[in-house]
Amino acid sequence: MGLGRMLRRGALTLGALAAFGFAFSALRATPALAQQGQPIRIGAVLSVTGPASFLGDPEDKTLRLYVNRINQAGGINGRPIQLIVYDDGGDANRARTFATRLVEDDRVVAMVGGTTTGTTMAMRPVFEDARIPFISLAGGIEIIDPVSPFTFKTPHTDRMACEKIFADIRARGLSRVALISGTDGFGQSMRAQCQRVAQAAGITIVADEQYGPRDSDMTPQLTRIRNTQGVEAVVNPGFGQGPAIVTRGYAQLGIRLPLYQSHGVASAQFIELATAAAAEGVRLPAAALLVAEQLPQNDPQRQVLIDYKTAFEREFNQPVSTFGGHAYDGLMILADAIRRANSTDGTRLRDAIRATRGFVGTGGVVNMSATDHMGLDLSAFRMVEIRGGRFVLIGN
Amino acid sequence: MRLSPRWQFPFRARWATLLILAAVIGTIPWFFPSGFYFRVAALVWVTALAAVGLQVLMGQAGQVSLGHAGFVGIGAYAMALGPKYLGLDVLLCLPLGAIVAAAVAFVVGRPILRLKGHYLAVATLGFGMLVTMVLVSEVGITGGPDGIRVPRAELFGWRIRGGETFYWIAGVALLVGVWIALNLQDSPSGRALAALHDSEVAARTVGIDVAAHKLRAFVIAAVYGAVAGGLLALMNGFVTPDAAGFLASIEYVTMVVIGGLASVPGAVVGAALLVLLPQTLTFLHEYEQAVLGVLIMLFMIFLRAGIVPGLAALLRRKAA
Amino acid sequence: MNAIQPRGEVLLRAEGIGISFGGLRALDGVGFAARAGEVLAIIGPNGAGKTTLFNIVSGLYRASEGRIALDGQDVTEAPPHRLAARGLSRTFQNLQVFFRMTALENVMAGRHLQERSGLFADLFRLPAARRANATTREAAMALLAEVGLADKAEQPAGSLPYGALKRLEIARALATDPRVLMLDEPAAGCNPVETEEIDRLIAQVAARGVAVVLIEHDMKLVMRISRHVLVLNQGRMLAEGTPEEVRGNPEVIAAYLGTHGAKEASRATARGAHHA
Amino acid sequence: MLAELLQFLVSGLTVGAVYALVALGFTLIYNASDVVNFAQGEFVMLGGMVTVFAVAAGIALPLAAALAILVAVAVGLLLHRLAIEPARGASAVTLIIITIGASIFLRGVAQIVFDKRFHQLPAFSGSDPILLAGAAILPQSFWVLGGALLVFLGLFVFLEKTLLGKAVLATAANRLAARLVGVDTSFVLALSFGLSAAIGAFAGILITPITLTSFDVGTLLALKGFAAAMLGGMGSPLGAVVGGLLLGVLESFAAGTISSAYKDAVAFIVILAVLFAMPQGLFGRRSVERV
Repeated sequence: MGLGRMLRRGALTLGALAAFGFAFSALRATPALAQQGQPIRIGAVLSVTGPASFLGDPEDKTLRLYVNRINQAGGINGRPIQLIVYDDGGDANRARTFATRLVEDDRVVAMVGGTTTGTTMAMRPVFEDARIPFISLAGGIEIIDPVSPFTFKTPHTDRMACEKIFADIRARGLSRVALISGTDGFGQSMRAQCQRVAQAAGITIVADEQYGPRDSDMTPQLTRIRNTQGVEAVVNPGFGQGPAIVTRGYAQLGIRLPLYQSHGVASAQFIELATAAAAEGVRLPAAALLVAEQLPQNDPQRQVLIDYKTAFEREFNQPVSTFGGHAYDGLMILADAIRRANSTDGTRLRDAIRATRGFVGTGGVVNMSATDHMGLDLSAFRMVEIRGGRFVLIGN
Repeated sequence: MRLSPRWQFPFRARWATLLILAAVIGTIPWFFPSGFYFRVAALVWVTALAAVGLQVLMGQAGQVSLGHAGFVGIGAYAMALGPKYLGLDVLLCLPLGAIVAAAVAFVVGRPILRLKGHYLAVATLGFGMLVTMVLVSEVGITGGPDGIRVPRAELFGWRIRGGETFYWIAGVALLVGVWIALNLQDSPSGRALAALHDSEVAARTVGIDVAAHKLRAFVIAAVYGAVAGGLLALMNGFVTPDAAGFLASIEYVTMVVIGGLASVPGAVVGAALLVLLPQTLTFLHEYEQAVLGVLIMLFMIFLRAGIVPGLAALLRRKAA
Repeated sequence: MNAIQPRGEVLLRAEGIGISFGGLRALDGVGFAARAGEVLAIIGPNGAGKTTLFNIVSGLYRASEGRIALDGQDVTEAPPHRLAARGLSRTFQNLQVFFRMTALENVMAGRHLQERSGLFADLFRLPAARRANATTREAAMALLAEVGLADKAEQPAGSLPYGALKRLEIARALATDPRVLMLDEPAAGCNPVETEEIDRLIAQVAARGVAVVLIEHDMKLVMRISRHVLVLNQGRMLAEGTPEEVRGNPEVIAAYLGTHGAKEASRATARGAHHA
Repeated sequence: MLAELLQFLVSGLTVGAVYALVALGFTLIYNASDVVNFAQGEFVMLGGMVTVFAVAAGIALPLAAALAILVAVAVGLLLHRLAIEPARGASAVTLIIITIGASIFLRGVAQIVFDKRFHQLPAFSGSDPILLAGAAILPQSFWVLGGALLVFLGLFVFLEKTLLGKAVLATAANRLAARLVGVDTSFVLALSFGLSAAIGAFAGILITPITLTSFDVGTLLALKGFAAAMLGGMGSPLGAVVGGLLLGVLESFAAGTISSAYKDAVAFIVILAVLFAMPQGLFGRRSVERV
């Protein structure tokens, strides 16, 4: 055991760790500049890949599209926006790291993002500690209830979706409901909310089935529901391809009960995946984006929705989803607040966002306050039914 | 199959490794331009701690585990559930999580470790999936897929928070973890593990209780994982079932193999690589995944025994 | 060999051992007794069941019939590591060396049973673990010296030549301080000089009062060092006795000449005769 | 009741047939190299995605399917040539990590070349369910089951009746011996990569009309296929088939009768129970430790 060997080992370990150090210094690539007319840095941590990419991808596309548009139109108060997007792959731990990076390293003035409730909740303390406004794009009610000073969200909550669906079921004179939920965050969170509000809405939940977000066949669960006595309607909290497979299985088994999907499938793509035949008659609560053209001419949202829809579909050649719409709303609320505050100071920006009144977005008309960091009410949700392969607005 | 020699740590080289690691942990903060770097580095140390545990099981004892993240998850959720349901101080939950993980490993390990190779891999995979499934499905208790909050720790009235504090906590934890793993490697128990790794038959005939020693390694790995998971939860103030997921388990295995299965510091280097790569590759945007995949393949093709032993062999050849 | 030398006590006794593999009767009614200070050789043509017998006696396989007693106590069902703790140790025909370790570490691993330090001490490098390391290293070095591998101590086992590995396995087996040592073809593949060394080593070990059981094809070695010889053929005992008795047994000669082992046997007999 | 059980059975067999095809892909490569190819699921993804995009580009379905299989085979051969062959002689675990890298790489490329959305294919012969003893069965299920059967039979004939197939079997039984009798084991390995890719892609094409597809469908299928291969006994083609079908049926019955939230858990517990009783799986080679 010579000294030479020991030194070699030492040198080797040192070398490996030096490489590690280099990797660190490579991280410093983003220079922190502070000049006149400097861009306004806005951060976004989105689940562009991974299990929630179905949501994160259109959010990413929308943010990039509209930041470009704002910049081409001269920016905000004469300053361009610099958008910094990180992909967390749906992982909360990674999201947390990127959030820290946005705050500490990129020094963003605000954040629009957080695709899932899980990533949002993991990132929230970072922005709260740094006193930087954080507009989340996730549905979970716990994001804003109770209110945290710097955290906002644009989508409707899953509790609202449950209430909307249950109200529609009651209006049909039905009350006994079967749930079939995805085991992803979206599905589980909405399932819990539905169970919570069921009683108040006069609904009894008589069956509670689940499926994995990647499962390829839900007929066993649906068979079970079919064989459960007294089921009058079926509700499917979930997003991604799962609800499409549930809808297909529903048709395959010839179940005749009303089927409700959630706002998690609010995209024309759902009909394509589930096939128009199987999806016929399926109802879901959704933002008005899906039925923009069917809105009356005097609806305040109509023009905003048609503009967003046209812009997105022309740019990316794929159908819009309400998820991209959430990102649009978040970005626009923020831009509006920066304009009004004429400042990028965290607290003043927060106050400006809180003061948002009558903002017309894709999700509805937003009225924020110190106690309501979402600013939407149930009227922002429209009940739509799929008829002949199209979403049709049904009277509320 | 080609065998790479066991990475031995005679007395002085062992201390050299620890010294270098301590020096790195102690000095790199001087070069950090912002608080974010403390966060990433702390993440590297914590992840490395979990990887070192897996190195004990896979590298030293030669037993594959595709469920290591399951123990990380147990440790992490102990930090959230202990305070919430048992009213315990969150810091007390760190050892508690380790004890629970050790107990689970002890019970589960007994039957599972009778399996070998790929069969063991699939059994541990099943264990990891079971843990994730419970975390995901028991929404009422665990918060489900959206995760659960972890209270902030207080020590004598001082709130433990901030990237810098966690950097030092994680760094010291890793140093202790590496010290223990190196101790083990150069001890009677470590030799027993290395022996059963090479030839179970021969190990048994020299009196090594193979089943008992495998179980010990499994429990040790579980404790490492749980402590790392606990620290991670404390750092994040939040846990989701991803921490226990299959992909996380695969990542730990990749770290240990890419750094060098036979080497304790290899696990640290592997963890550093896999935590830092996604951070350095963000400029590639959508090409990030593809490049990450190519890099993993290249590392394994050109440094088959892993980075640390592979570079050691290169240096040796240069020197000769 | 001195025929009137008093015989040692029986340390290992196997009786009526039988085992089948997929309907094939590999061993049937085989038994032997190994005595302290004596070398018992088990010979027979390839496929006679010698290694299977070793595997059963050392606890790797479970016999379907028969009993094994070690030191007068029944150990028929005991796993290998328990047998090792009771003083039975062995080597392998197809090397089972710890290839990733150095030669020294191989032998140190063999000292496992003599090490008295708990897992806790090992993890935190308490004095008990450090003491164990030091004493084990010392004992292992002595054993390496005994088999003539002291200069190879720090070499990875994987880089050692075949003959050295054979001796390394013997050193590792000796490291357990066995009372019964079972060697499966210790001289196979070794050159004459190495064979000589192994020969000397076995005699030395036996002289310490260890019961040595040996499988060997090298008849010269067998005739020279064994006190007692057991001949197996097709899973059955063909003959038993002193080397001289066995060599003269016509059945043994027939078995050897009639089967694959013919060449070896004739060569061995010729050599044996010459030697005698 | 009977209708219900039949429903579960058909549902399970359909999903199980896909697991079986993935497991078969694992088995082929494992036999030739001891490598568990974690990129196996990506072949399934390629089969589905290439077909979807080819059909969308106006290519007829049969042609699109053939194209998809060709693409997958090309990718499989490239994977072997560029990543496995250069690392020849490395330990099995090193090779496995290489395949994990390959799987990440293929997924990363797929999300750029294709997109990150879900896609569907129209069912080959309509989607009106066939009623059989009260169970509603999709015509596509018959395509999947028939296709799987075809693959099993084809593979059986190939392995048992052709010289090349025998070379593959010989390599599986003993690589060194096969090389000594003149089998080009490197060629056999390339062949098994190509064949695995083809089988995977074929499975992807058959199943897409039922399960939909996207760039990341491979991970879960690889995991399930791996479990199925282990249940059947690694290295045994028959085991892969039985293991796959069994896993599918287990999941389906667990979801339909025990608990849909824990159906995967039930399946895994059964696998563990089988392995404890038979540590080499159902049809694995039971080897006595030779020393």
